[in-house]
Amino acid sequence: MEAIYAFCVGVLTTCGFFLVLRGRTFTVVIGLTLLSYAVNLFLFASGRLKLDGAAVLGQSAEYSDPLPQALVLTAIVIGFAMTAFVVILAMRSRADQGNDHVDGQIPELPIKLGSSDKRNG
Amino acid sequence: MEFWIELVVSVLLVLGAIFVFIGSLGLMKLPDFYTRLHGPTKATTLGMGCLLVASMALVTNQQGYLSLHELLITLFLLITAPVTAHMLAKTAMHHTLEMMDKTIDKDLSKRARERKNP
Amino acid sequence: MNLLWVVLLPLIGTLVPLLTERFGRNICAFSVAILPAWSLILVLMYAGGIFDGDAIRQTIEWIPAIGLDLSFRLDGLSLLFLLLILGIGLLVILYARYYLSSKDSMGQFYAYLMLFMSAMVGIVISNNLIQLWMFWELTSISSFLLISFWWHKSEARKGARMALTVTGAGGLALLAGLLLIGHMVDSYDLDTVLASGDAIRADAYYPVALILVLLGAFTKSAQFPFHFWLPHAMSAPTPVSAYLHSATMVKAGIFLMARFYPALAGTDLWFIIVSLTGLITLLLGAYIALFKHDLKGLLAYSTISHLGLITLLLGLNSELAAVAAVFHVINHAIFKASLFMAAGIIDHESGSRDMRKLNGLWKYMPYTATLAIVAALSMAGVPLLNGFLSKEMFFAETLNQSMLGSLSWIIPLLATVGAAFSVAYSLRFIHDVFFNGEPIDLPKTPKEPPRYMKVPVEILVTLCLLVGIFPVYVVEDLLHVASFAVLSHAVPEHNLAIWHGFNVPFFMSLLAMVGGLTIYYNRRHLFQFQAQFDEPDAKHIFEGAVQRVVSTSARITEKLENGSLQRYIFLLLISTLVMGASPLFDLSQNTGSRAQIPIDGVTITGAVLLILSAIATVIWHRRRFLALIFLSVVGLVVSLAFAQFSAPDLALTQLSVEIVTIILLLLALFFLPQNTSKESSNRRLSGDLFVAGMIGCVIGTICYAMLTSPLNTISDFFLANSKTGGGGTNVVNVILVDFRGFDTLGEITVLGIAALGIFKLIANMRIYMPTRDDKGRAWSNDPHPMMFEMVSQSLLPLALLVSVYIFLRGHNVPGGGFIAGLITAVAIIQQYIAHGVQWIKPRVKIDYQWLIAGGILIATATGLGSWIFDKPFLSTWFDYFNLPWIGEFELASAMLFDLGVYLTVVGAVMLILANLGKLTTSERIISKENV
Amino acid sequence: MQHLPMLPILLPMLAAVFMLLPPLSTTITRQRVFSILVMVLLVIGSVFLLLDSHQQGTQVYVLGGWQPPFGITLVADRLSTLMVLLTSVLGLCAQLYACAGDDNDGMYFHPLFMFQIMGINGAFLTGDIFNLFVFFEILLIASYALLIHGGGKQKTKANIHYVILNLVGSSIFLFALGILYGTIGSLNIEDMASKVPLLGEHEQALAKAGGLLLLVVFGLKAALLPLHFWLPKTYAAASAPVAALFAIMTKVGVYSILRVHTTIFGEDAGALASIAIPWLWPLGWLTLIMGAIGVLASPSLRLTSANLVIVSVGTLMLALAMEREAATSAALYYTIHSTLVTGALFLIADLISEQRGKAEDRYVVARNMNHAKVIGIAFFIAGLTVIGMPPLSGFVGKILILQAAQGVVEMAWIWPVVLLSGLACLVAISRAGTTIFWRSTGDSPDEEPISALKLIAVALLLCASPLLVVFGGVVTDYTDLAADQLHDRAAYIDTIHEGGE
Amino acid sequence: MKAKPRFRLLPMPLHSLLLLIVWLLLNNTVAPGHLVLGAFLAFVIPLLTSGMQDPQPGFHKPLTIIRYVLMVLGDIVVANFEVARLVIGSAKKLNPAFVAVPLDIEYGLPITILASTVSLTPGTVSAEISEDKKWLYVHVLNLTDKDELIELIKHRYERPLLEIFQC
Amino acid sequence: MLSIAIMIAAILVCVSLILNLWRLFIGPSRPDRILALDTMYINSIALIILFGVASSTTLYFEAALLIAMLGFVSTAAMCKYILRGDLIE
Ligand code: NA
Ligand code: NA
Repeated sequence: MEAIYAFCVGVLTTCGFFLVLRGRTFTVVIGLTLLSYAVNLFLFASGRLKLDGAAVLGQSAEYSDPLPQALVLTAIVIGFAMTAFVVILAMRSRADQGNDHVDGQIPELPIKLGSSDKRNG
Repeated sequence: MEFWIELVVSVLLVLGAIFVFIGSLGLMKLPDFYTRLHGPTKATTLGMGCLLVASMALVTNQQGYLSLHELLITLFLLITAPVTAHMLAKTAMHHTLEMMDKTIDKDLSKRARERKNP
Repeated sequence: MNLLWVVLLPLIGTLVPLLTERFGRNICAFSVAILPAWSLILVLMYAGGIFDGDAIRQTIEWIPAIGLDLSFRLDGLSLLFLLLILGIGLLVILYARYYLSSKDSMGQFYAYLMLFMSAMVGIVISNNLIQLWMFWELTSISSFLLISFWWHKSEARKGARMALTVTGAGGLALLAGLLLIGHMVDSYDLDTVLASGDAIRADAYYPVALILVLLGAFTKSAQFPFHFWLPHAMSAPTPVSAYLHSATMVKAGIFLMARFYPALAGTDLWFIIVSLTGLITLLLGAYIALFKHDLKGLLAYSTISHLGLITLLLGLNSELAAVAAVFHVINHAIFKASLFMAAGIIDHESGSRDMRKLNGLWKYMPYTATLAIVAALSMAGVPLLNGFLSKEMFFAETLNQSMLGSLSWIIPLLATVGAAFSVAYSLRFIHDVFFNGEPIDLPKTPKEPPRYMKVPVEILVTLCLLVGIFPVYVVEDLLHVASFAVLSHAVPEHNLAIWHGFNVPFFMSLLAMVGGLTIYYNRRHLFQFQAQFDEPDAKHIFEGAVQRVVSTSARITEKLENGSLQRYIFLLLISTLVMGASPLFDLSQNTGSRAQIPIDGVTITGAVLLILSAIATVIWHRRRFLALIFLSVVGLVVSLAFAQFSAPDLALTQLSVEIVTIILLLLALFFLPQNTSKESSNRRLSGDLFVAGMIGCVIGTICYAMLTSPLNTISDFFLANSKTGGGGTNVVNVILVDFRGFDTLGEITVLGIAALGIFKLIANMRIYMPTRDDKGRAWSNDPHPMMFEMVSQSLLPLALLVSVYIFLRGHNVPGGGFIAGLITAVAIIQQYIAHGVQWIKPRVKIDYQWLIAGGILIATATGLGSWIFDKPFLSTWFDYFNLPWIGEFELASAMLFDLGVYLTVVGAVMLILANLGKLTTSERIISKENV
Repeated sequence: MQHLPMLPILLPMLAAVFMLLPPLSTTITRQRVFSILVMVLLVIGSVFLLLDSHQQGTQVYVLGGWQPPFGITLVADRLSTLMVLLTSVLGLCAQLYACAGDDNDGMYFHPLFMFQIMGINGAFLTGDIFNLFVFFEILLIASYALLIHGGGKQKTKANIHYVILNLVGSSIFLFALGILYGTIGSLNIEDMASKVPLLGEHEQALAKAGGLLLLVVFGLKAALLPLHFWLPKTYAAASAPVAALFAIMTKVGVYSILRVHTTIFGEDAGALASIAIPWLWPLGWLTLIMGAIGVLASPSLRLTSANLVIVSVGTLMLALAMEREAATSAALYYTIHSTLVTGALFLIADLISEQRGKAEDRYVVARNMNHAKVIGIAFFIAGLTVIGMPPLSGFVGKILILQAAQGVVEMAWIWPVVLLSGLACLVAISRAGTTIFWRSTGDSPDEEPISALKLIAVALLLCASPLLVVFGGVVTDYTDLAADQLHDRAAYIDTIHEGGE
Repeated sequence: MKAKPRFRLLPMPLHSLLLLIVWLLLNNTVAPGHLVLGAFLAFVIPLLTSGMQDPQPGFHKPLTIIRYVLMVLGDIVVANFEVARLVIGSAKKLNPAFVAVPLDIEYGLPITILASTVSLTPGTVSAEISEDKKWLYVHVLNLTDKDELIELIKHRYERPLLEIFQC
Repeated sequence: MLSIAIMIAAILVCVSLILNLWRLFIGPSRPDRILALDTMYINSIALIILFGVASSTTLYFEAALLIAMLGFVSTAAMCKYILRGDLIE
């Protein structure tokens, strides 16, 4: 089980970082969201995995480590706040710069830009 | 616990699961969106119903008090499923998804799309 | 602490002119003179003691950490320099009063001058290395201000910058050198340093220290190859040139060498560096001086040459030479200052300094001419003038040394050549300016200057004569104590007689005279010869060099800091990869000793869902709506995972946050491109994928290693005390509201701030709103589907009820304020989506901003409540009550805290989403931002 | 008094909250008066806190009464209280400057500003590593919001970079925390410090990864090469008071490295002793050089100031890398000095740019300025200070660091770069000054004269420079003690335990 | 029909009752404490949310309501087996259709309830409601006789709703 | 017997989830994908119920309830997005 769990965390991390490296704000935001999933799972894992061990007194035979859960809760909330901010910031930069590239202008590229982009970007 | 309770619970569980499965199966194999729409919106309601009743029975039997709160989930599903279906149907018509050729009165969907009378 | 006053008085004097300027030039000049005069008197009061051969020392502790004390030492050398600095300083003050025009801000000028004066005084009476360096740098700064006094002239700015840069660089070298020395002798006290010369010379770092210190000295004293800044400093007002660039500042380097003579001199290295540098400077300066058409230019280069001479003397490692050096310091200061002043008068009265135009001024200003000629002759080293005496000693010393072995004769030879040239340019100064026909189109007809403008020159020239004729009575004692201070032991026998008989030095002088005359007579050929090579303009070279440095660094910065976020993130990830991976090589095997959980089908299914959806999100990231759908699948699975691994609270939170996030992203996506085309080259994609993948591997490995290794944490405490100490059975919740309530307080603060920031962002946003979807379809004509409206509004009460339920139970079973808050928020947002803003507006009259503030306030107040009971912040309270018929129930301060959380969450989420929604409506926020 | 350590966090927080509620939320004037009042109180409080911890020894505040390592503790030792005081002073000046009108260019300036202060102070005071993360997020989110204050393309663009980079940074922070908790099993810095030496081999490797990842995070905050590229444009884009306040932000990163890597991974952390040092040497060195190059390259005073921040970071990193009391003490002194002066420079740059029309603060010929003399003097003082010329504070810091390096093997590396960077600053600043103040088109200024408040703010910041020299003895004594306290890990652990009991 | 709520304090009595029941369900108890709390919430929440409710025709004939609910539940069960059969069977045999059902009831809530019922019961999904609320468009999974279906909907579901809402 | 029933049920639900995912992948239309997602929400409720039954705990009831409540909102929101682009107007 641990192996699968770790593997999933790895995949999420990879996907997250890959998207964060892209050039469009919204994609980066999606990447950050994926990344925060990875982070939360990872942080949660620091208390190790346990089945049927909810840290509610009297509800389980033995309890999982409650502290990482509390930390992850905090992390989730903060992560949400940050995502919210960066999304709106992305909109703002689209509004100010006229495109949604992280650098404020679409760099000259070998590949032609898509039609959708000419219209909306 | 008594055998018959376990029996009932088991049957309900399997039955519910089967319905849930059929819903997803319908979503999988039915030919066009409109027909697919029927699967989940319906099968799920009963499927979930069975599962929840099973759970109720079991909890009641184990905890010793009458546990009915699973009904709430069913209630929510009953209230929301039709709206979901309705909204999805609207989107489908908005995108004018093609439907099975043998569908009767296809063009009604065009009227419906504009929310006009037939 | 009188020595302190010697520095302090001029320093205070800096303020005087600024205050007295308005009372007219005379009063201003006079008031300025008072303080330095006073401090001069103080010095003279000490002089007696000094002549008796003792040195006064006074120390106040200041910053022991860097070995910096206010520490003063007044000995012969200091005395000599003090007399020069303060004495000539006073003359310059008087001179400047007439020199400065009414346009110039006299107050400013005098202020800078006084600042410089105090800095110089500070240098010469410092008894602490750091303090000495401090004043040293102060002279660089004040000279910068003085040179750039006419800052509207480009050459003044450039000259000042050049001087500052060169001397500043030298200052840094000096600092390094002094620190090294201080480290060697483990003290920054000058006495200690001078006392331990042998130790220093023996130290391994001696060469480094020596070179660094000499760099400081040479830059300041314009020694080759650092001489180039001095001529450009001539764009300063002439009083400045007279004071800084002949009498005092350029002597600071000389002073430094003299000061450290006991500690640093006496080695071959010292000889090689110092004497050769001096020699080259001497020749170069003398040679170039001859060709300068600008009066001040000529004087500047002659100054360079004479400084070279003094340096050479100091380099000869003979005590008599040192004495000669000191002597020449005095003489040069006197005649060069007077010459500069004379030049200034000429400039002032004739409006030009070009010797090709200035001719035959004898007729116009005979008196000034006489003074200037006397001074010039002294510069040439003519007998009966002070210049002659030190020149003689100099020649004698060049003969005494035998450093270069069989080649030692070169030095006297070259010395003579140099002397010849100085005779030549002195002659030129005299003849070209005062005789040699009629002046050529001068701006104004020359005349004698105002009476008092001549006084300083008169005084100095008189000194030239007095010293020249009665050396023994005038300077003997001073020279003796000064030399004593330099050598720090008995001064060798020397004779300041005017006439030593027909000896080699005398013939050398004679030779120099004759040579000088011949050179000047045949100057035409020389000028032609010189005309072949255009002499390099240091200003252009220097400015060019600076420009090159600047442009190069600009290029480097642009190359690296190219403003591409992707690059910056890439670097960040690389660093992460390196830092995260490097320790893993020490990891013998990944699997720890902890027992693992067997795999089951459900988990595998979940994993498959998770991985496939994550990958799908990546694959379709350019089709954004699709990516969003897959993203929500990932979120769903993650929360299921939390549920499976015994974290119900996490599952609930993740779920609700998930939904809110999706709604948020949908709201935003409307304003952004729906799809974008491929923008990154495959090379880049694969590169990014590689790095991301590597980090994924590292994180995964660490995660696995962590999961499989046993751990005992502090958590048992929480499990043990949750009920008894926190009054709740849901340990996670108790941690959130009690054990680590402070985190939660911070967390909701973050949420609140984010909401405010987002509000700030949304305010006045003008953004493109698509009128058709990405396939070009017009939008549906049904903004608010009726069924959805109906169901939404009937679900609202239910949703609120559920959130109350979730809220109340949180302390003992999964739930709590945060989740409840999100449920409420979603329920309200659902109304917005279903009914639209116009419908909501009259129905919901809550100011979400107040909700946020109120929430945080309640939570904080709960924490503060514990102060009443003299408990630390956030100490919680709870108790069980038993009401008849209703039964037992619990009340806990944690619930109030949780209420704060609830309100903040509702407020924040609503402030964000509602205003984001309003963006497309008439209700959009308009603030004065960017207006 | 026992609650004093809470003050630097609670006071700004409550102030912010109250400014979101009527009656304060309604008018800017009320907010101005109120917030200045609060900042003054904060400065006074910080002074008291500093004196307390200086005289009565480290103050440990046990939140919720839950003993360490279980609960969260605030640790007010010499170092943290010093940083808090520094923040308050800088904050007050920035606040004053803003109140002259910049605060009105957008919404919520004062609440956000207060939250920012709260976050910074919290980061300095907390003794719990996860709580440190929380306060990092507070100060970050506040800075995101403040950065766009005033609006405009440049700000948005800079903010995008700043925010995204820091979000990635926060993720890495959490990864690191996960690793550390997953191996050490505790969050209280002191407790972690005492447990680190006892780790098994398997855990050691992991914990090391955690520690190094933290270095990346703090390096990003501190703008350590190669993670510094975001800084210049970001700081240059920020509105003046914000930029001035940001001068302390990089120091938060430096502080965290100091705290975490001298306490948890300090000299006596067994196998994990000083894991960061091998990296700090070259990186700090290169940072200093890059900063100097940046200073030379900068076309405007704002950018120069921003690059000066990087120079200071590089210098500090070198000092940290030396890992000895003398160096740390030097670093602390240098921190005070550089923070205040760079803050002042950002304000001066703003004064200049609002006077010179289109030319703004760029090094080009432009029309004359109102108050050219006053601004000129201010610039002169600030310039000398950053160059490190006596008699202003720069030279003391420089000498302290040079002396600290004496006897260290790397001296041959440190001395040249420290001295040459000084020379680079000299060249750049002198060019800047002569161009801005002495090369003018001669046109007379048309802007209305500068408000006194702004000048006062700048003056306040600048008088720190001479004061730091005049009272250099006192200050260096304090920093020495603070450094000793920091390096004496055993004592730290004990105090927390006592604080606990 | 802008029927003002009949009681100011208890704007939505039925809702309140429902809320009380739901509360007890949620907490799985009829303990007096929860009865009180539930009653309190059932009283407060409607007060808070009454503003968020468009006025709707009131309910009548409680017995009819109950009968209707039970009938629908029954039909749902049947519907599911029906659909299950169709889904499992081959898609060839399906003959889907769009049907427009004329409506006699007016007002949002009743129509919504009808549409939902239709969606929940055999083989049909309410796809759309005409703008004038006179027509309900239904997609049928497997249509046998169009008029029969319309008749079914109108008699079996619409009439009782008409009774309940008396419109 | 119960455990076997649970196992069968679990398998069925898991398979359903996979089927949903498949539909999510092949689409073809956006409504199809949204429908698949919605079904996924409901199936995961089923999964959670089974989970509760298997580990005989009621701790996960709220999770199920939440999915039922919120899943609906997100589905509706997505539909609204496709219909009008603008969620709140
Ligand atoms: Na909207
Ligand atoms: Na139906």
